[in-house]
Amino acid sequence: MTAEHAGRGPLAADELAAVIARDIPPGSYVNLGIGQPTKIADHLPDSGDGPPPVILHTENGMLGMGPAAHGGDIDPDLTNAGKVPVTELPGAAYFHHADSFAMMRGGHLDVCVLGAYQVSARGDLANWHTGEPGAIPAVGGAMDLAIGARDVYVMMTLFTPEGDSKLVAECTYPLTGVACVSRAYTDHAVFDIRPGGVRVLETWGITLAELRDRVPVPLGG
Amino acid sequence: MTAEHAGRGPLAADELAAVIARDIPPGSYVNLGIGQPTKIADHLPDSGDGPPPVILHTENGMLGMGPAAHGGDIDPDLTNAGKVPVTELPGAAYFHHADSFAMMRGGHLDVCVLGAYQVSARGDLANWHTGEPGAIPAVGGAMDLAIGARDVYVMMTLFTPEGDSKLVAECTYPLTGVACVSRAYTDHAVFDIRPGGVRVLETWGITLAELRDRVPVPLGG
Amino acid sequence: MGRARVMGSVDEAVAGIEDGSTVLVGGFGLAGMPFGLVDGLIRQGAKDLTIVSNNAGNGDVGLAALLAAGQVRKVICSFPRQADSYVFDELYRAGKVELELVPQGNLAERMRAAGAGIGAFYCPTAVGTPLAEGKETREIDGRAYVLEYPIKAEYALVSAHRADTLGNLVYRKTARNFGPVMAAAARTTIVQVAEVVPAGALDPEAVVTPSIYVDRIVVAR
Amino acid sequence: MGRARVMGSVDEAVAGIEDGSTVLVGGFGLAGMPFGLVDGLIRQGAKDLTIVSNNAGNGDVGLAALLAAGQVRKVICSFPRQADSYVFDELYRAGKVELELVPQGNLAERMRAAGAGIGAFYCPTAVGTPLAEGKETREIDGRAYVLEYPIKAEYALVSAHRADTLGNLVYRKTARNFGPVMAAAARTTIVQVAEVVPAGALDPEAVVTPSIYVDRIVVAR
Repeated sequence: MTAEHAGRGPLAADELAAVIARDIPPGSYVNLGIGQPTKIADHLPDSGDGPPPVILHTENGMLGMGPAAHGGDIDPDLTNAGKVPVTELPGAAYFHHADSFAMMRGGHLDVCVLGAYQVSARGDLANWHTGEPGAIPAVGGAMDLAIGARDVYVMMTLFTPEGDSKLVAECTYPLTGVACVSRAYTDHAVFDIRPGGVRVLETWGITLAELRDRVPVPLGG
Repeated sequence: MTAEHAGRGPLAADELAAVIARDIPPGSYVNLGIGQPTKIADHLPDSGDGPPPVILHTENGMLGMGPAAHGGDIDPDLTNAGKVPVTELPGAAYFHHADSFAMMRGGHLDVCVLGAYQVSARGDLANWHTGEPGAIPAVGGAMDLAIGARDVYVMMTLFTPEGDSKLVAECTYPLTGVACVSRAYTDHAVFDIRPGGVRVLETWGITLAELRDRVPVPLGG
Repeated sequence: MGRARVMGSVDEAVAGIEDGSTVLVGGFGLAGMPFGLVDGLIRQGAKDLTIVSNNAGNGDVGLAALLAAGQVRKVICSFPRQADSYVFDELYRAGKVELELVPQGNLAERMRAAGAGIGAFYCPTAVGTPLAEGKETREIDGRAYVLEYPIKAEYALVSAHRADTLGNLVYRKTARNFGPVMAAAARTTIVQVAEVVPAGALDPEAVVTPSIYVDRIVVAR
Repeated sequence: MGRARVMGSVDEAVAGIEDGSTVLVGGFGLAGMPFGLVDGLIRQGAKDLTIVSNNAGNGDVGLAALLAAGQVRKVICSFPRQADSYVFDELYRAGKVELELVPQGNLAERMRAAGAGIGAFYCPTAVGTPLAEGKETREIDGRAYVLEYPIKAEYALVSAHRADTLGNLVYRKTARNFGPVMAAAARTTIVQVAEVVPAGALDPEAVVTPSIYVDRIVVAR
């Protein structure tokens, strides 16, 4: 059963980040992709004096990453994958790039959250390249995360500025990974993507019926 | 030109160890196989207060291995590949087994010294298995060392108790590695093994002419 | 796999190991052998096990006792035959235990591949030897390689020196050996340690096994 | 490669890098970037270089300055396009530098393979994407993989935190990133450090790059 919240607007990015944070099981090892997904860290439950509820991985070689660093806490040797200065939590560990990506590719991360240009009905992900002539491609660790984490969540707006759905029957942008996305979290709805089809778990500012009109993918409720 | 020392007997094991130690270039990274080759460590030049002239690798995860441990220095967590308690020199480093064998197989060791049942004229090595029915085979790290070190030296007696040469045209025992041995150090002679053929560098208790009679391999002088 | 748990007893730590499991057992000879966990596995009684370890037991303790208890169907190891491997020797000669002999570096690298998501790899070790018979080979850049597959496992039993409460591990000297590789290769990793310390008590630069690879921790000898 | 040498100046440290060399350059963004060595390479003047690094230069410094100096024929990297990668962008669009885009995990693992003697490996990353086009694929145990080959190099330029006089290295926080992998993959590894300490001053349990992988050390910023 889809939980519809049609009597309000779509989620702001921070609200969406909070929704994703709520769905990450406590005790998980999580990689938050660069850009929007880094906001999720601000919404994870506070650890108080105990161990952090979720342990963050950053592919440039760290488990136990803490919040962004500010002022005197900034250390140029300690950044996240987006090259933003961060901090270290108790129980952190550093490792080199081959070990870090072995961790990702070996299926040890519970969840990663990535941005996307498009997600297809079977969970294909396109998030690294627009394919436009003249665009300089950059892939970073996206393809490794896409095939490595047990659950790959996508965080994106559902529609392009032109109003086209980014949840599509088939991706038209170059792929990052095949059949890898299990959840698409968008400002208008959360989509659960399984081999049996796509189900809408929750909506904001739109009804399931309206979604079915605007998203070119069969949607279960 | 072969240096002949025919007016004396063959080398004792300790003398042979000293000959090999003499030929290991200063500054080398060296793995000494279990059994007889461990004796070579006793004949490496003394480091005095400086860095060790040769840095010893042990495949169970250490560079900078020191001499055998005795009495109160024995630590069950610190052994060589033969499970003998050893010591640690200043500048040592520990690593896990995959890293240790990556070091070996990646061609980073300058020299390893292994025992052998047989060595062939093209440098094939047989040292892990007699091939006898009922024998329980054990290979350890021998095959990794055989293909990994830049120079693979063999330390063995030249003749079996029955008087057969262990330097042979073709190995009859199961192989450890193909065309991998560059030097065979034996109690009677040192053989340099190159693609162009085998040369005798030095003899003890035997002349080059006598060697040519007893060793079924063309021998250059 | 989520967060590691500190267990109250060895018996709790090894609970649930199913008959027919593949179990990686750390240690090189006695150094790093998880005696407490292996004794727990004997009490637990799981049968038809495939044991992956460097050796096949020494004397009457550890793996030798597990073998004597009739719980082991197959041993995958590099060096079964030792002066005091009489328990294995007898079972093997009686056809009561199967042996897969693997060069030590392949043992380590195949487990590393399992942990790192590698499907298979071309390996220079054992080319041209009986241990490569029947395996796919390929020449790459003028050198011959054998194709080797990962060794995956349901469980790893590992001995480390200290764990923190999150599950980060440090080892002692050459007792590190296979521990870190096995911890990453198994679905469930069970670790015995001399001491559990608070998160933050281990130097993040010196953590060898990050907590993500550890499922259960118990203090044991 | 024998013993590491502590060099008196950056210019001595980078001497002899030949035109046409492949040079691995550490760092992830600015963290771990060996600025001193790259500046030395600019003064040294080697041309037609293939540079392997995660990024393709930031602003006008480091790799960007090397690119601007016209010394680079080809860049192998995962993430060239950044807010301040205008030097690379312009050269690339003008057809003056070639780009091989590699997923970050493949970049790390391919260098790891070079250091570890692996001939090639089947990798789950990039399957079904444009970055796997033209590459050999294989299904293993029901999963698709792409065959990837090692990235070998003549030189690595790495920044570490401290070296001992033998060449053992430790790093700081996420500045570790590609350093250890590159040090093992190159024929000649040149390392800049903040400080050189006596052999024995680094904890052998915490050495990250063992001395065997290091050829030249210089104190530089």
